[in-house]
Amino acid sequence: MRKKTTVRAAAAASAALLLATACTSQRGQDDKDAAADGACQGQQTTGITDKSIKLGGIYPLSGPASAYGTISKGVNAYFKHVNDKGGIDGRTVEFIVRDDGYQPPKAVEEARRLVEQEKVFAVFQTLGTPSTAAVWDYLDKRKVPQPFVATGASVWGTDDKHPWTTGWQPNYISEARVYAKYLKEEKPKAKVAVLFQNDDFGKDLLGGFKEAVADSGIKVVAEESYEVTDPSVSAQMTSLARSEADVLLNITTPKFGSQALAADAKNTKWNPLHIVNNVSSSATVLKPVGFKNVQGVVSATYFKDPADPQWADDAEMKTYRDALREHAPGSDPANQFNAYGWAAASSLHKALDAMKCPTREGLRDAVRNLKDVKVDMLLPGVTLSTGPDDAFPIETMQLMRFKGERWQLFGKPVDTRKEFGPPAK
Amino acid sequence: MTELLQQVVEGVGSGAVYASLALALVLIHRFTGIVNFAQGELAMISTYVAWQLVASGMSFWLALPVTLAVSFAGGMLVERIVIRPVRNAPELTMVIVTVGLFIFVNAMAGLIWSFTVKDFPQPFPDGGIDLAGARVDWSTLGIIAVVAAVMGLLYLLFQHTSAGLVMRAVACNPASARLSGIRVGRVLMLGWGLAATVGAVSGVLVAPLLFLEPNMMGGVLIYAFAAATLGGFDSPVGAVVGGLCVGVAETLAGAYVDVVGADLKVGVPLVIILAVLLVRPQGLFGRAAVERA
Amino acid sequence: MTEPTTDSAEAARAEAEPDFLKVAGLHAGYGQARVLQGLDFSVARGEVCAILGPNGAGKTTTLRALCGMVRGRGSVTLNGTELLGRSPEQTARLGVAHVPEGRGTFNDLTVEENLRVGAHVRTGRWRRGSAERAAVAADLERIYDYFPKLRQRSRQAAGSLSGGEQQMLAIGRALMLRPALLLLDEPSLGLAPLVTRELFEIVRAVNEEERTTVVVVEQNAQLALDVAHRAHVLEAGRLVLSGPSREIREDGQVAEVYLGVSVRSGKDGGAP
Amino acid sequence: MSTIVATLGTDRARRLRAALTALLVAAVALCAPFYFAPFQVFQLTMVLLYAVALAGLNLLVGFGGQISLGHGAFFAAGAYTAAVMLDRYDTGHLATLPVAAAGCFLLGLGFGVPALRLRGLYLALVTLAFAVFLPPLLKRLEPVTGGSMGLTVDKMQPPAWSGLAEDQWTYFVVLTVTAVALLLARNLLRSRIGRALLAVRDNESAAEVMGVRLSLHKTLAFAWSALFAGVSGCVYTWVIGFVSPDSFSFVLSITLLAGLVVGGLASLYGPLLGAAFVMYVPSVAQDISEAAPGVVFGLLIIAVMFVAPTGLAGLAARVRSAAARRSSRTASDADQAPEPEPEPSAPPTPADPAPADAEPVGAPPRTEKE
Repeated sequence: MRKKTTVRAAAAASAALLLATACTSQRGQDDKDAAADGACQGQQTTGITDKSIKLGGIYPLSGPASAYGTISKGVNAYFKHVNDKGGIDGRTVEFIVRDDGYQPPKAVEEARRLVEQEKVFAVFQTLGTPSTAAVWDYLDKRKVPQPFVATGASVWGTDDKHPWTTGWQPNYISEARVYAKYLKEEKPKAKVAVLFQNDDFGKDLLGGFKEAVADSGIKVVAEESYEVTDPSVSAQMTSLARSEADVLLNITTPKFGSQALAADAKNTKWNPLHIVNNVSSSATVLKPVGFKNVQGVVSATYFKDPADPQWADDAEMKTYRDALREHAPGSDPANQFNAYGWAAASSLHKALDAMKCPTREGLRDAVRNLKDVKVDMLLPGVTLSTGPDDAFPIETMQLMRFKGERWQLFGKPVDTRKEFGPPAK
Repeated sequence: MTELLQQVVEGVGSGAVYASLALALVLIHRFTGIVNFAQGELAMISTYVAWQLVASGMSFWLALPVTLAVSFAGGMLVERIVIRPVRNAPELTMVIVTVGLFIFVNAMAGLIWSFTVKDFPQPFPDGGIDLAGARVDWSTLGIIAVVAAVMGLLYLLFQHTSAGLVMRAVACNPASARLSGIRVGRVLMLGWGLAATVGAVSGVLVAPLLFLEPNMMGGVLIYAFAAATLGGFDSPVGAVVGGLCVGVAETLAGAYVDVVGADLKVGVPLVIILAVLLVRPQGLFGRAAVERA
Repeated sequence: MTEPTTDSAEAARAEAEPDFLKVAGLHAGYGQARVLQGLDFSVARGEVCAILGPNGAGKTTTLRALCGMVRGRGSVTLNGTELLGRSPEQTARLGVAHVPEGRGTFNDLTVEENLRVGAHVRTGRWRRGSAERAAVAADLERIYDYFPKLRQRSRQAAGSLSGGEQQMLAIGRALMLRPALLLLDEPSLGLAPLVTRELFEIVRAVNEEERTTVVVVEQNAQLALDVAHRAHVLEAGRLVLSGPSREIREDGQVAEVYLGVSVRSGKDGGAP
Repeated sequence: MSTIVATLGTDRARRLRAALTALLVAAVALCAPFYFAPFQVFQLTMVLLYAVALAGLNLLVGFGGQISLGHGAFFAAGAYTAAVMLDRYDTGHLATLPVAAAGCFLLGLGFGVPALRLRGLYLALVTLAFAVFLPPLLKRLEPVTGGSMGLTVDKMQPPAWSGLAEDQWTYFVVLTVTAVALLLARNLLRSRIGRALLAVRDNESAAEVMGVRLSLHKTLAFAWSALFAGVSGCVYTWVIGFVSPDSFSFVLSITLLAGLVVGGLASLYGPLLGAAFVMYVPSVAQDISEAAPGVVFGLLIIAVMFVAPTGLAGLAARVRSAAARRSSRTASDADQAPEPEPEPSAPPTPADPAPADAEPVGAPPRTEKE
């Protein structure tokens, strides 16, 4: 009697399950994607018409990395803003955001949902190295563009097996090189202590830095890592202080960035030159520490920090703030991640404009053929450039030093490709 | 030697942080026999309440009691609304309900206050004192003092008041407590309120060090689990001692044992706990398991 | 009504209250299983009443229904107040003290703390005035007089006591409530015969001195009948026999229905 | 009881019906990949593979009464075993399965030894600590595991003769693995080990007195459970083709346990329901609230536990017994006589044996309160 109930219930369960799956969407057995004709003959036009273009993005809206989820708001605000002004080349943008909770298997699922069910033209952004790495094989196989992923791992540029995927922000190795160059000029005999996040981001940056200072008088004398799940980095900071290094390279994400800055400020016996990486350089990270405690901290950047008062009267910044207030009312315009999303979306806009064919292939080629393209919200002097052998859109950064209540840019924008050549594969 | 001492101080500092949350965990466990996964998140939301009050112009020392009162009421409300309906369900069901609560509260905080790091006023003075060459921050001392005070107050409450006696009776044997005329439902609400208050103290203490954001307590929670497990999950004293042990051990191992290093130091509490539990399955301070007849 | 009645004049009055506890048409069960199929009996004030019967007959369920641990239908009145539909904490506040099967002591608390918990209802009500504190202290002394062993162990954790001592403690805690009605569920369970006899002597003494009404469920019929004034025999959720203890003891039916079964049920965990 | 037997029909008829249901389930499962879109087939595949892990966890938690918050770690071990074998040694996909299974079995055996001494909560927290510890360990072992960048490996490809698409082929392979795993779980429970486990869960000391070799069975339970999680992880690598330490954070372990409890502990098909919950509900949550999917997801977990404290699998039985109780109450309210109570006088559908099927009658221990 038990057994029968079990079997029956199991049957009912699986039936319900299948039904649920069936109901979540239309069947969509036909998997033939639309193709273009004319000069662009045979190319894929899925998700794009003369009037509209459908894009998808995968962000962690839930889970431990949800702080980055707000990038999607910046992107969305940009596209809505553009739609209000007539769209991209007359096409209204529909931007579909999916949540992967920073879990790679979920990212795969959502990517497939976007491509196969929503039939998007391109998966505009995936956030984080793990999620991006989990889906790029699939997107490559399906020949779906994955432009401007929201992670700075160098592999997006060095890899040559995935022509459909490109990075956007300066890769971490390039950023490390900027700091290395600065130190070589300012403190050629520096002893450097490094605090880094134990993942691709931290390792890429640290590795890039070590490589860049390999033949100089600069030595890395101490390195401590932390996990994103750690509550605090204070123990690591105590260990680093023992090294009595002249320079502290702070490779962290925002919360840990604040903690490290505060720990450095608190320790009056050890006063190294504090270099904080770009991810943690926002005024929103420095403010909780207290501006008086972060004077003289050095960083490098490539886009305008909306929390920085020096851009308050900037026209692009004003447009951004107004648009964000209008289209993403719950979101804080001063959050750098919103601005990041805005700038990335604006970059995609340029790439879409540059398409020779309104096709996926067209976008792929356009993304890989950008010549000094000026983009809203990027620093003056920072442009997008790619080519057949250059898959790194932004490679220019400018150093800045914190003074008073704002960052002060100094020196010239550093074009890392010109200075150091492309990152090694 | 001084360096070693400095690392020990560092470990004691983080240990005190773990201990403060472990205290709240232990309270809930004593009353309901479950592990409350949402404990850290409740503490986090209490801290946001305090932050909101301070941000709206209230002085910290006024905001603190208000926050504690709100947390107490909130804890009681959580018991009444979220836990009471599943009180007669299997224990695991209750545990999973607290997991649901964890996810809910975390997302809620993100929705209301965003994930941007907030600065939280430091109630203790800047600076510190020199202790045999090692520098001890006032904040570290402050946390230890407050945790010790909370522990002492809890001890007084449980051992020397009739309310505490009733609470212990309920924790020990709810069925018999009811037969003695104790309104168990109310006592459990009180217990949750109390734990939420202790959690709020914990959140307010650690927020200036960890910086306030919705995931602030997530990492602490794991270590607080470790602390409570080490201490025996029944004993507030055990929670505090467990917290300090975990804090010192992981800091020293991370700093001085090369194989461990900073990345694997999270394994140190695991090893300690395993070692302790294999010798004393009830933890350092736990009572030997008494089968409930 | 929670006042104990100590002098014999009161006792005489109590004899005139044959329906102090009145159970009428009591049905109760667990989920779909109906255990009690309509019970009717009364207990007079100051009386010791034994409920006997084979395993699974519904003895424990009867006590649980009286104190509110299981839901019952029908009517149970104590001195005219309806008990059904109340929770255990409410019936306790009405003066029903239940010593559950397996004793239910607070094992992590000391002996004295256990007893103090028993007085909780009263201290709670009067906000711990000094008079009440004195009364609780007096009651503690009274309990210790009944159970001198508990006095010796007053600082010890209840969990460390022997089974017999725990049972004494459980009864002592119940008495701290100054109950109008004391319900004892299988007090002899797992105890040595000598200890059991001692326990029942104390129950008898309590009943005689305090005139507390007692309902006791017991496997050991001989023992229970020695103490009880009246007894009821349950079988399959129904009363099959009621009467004064002496009559029941001399009735051959008991030995047949009950004692015979108790031998078997001692071992096999009690499938009916 | 005689009425129950009568309504249920003869043993043969019952067996026939069971066989028919099984056949139907099999038919539905086999036809699904041809009916649904590839994306949905992929989702079903994921449900099936999570179900394997949950079935393993069920052995331990549901039937063994031990709580593990570290099964994500065994899942990860299985996944990495497969990924490393595919990446470094280029073995076939199928070859990774026995290795992952055996490896996790041994790992579980090793973990089962301390598990012997730890009860309930303590075991749960030690296993949780293990789950927290694993990702940094995987990062440390960079030469083998690829460090924090993880490993990308080939997905399973359908052989030419099958004529199936990649998703369909993967689905069938996973379906086979899952079916075998679930049958194995069922048979395990009916074997000596299973009976011993249940005895241990219900009363450890009694079981020991009765000669159950406690330590052996508890260790074995842990090992089997780890094996299932490892198999599930291995299959995960086949389907996703990518492993990284961050894929297996302790959140995975907690998700697995939550899925199991939501699906239904100690139920044979609870793991399937739980897996479906874990797979589908987060996206449903996002559809309900774009701004904060976590708020909805958290509420949904709580809501399910309120409605079905014993899990979704127990929901049907609960609803039925509640209905039966209601009808029996009305029946007996009318019946004041102390005569034997009749069976519920008018069940809505007289042929429906539902009330008889409901738990309390079939579970003698609950009726024997005396």
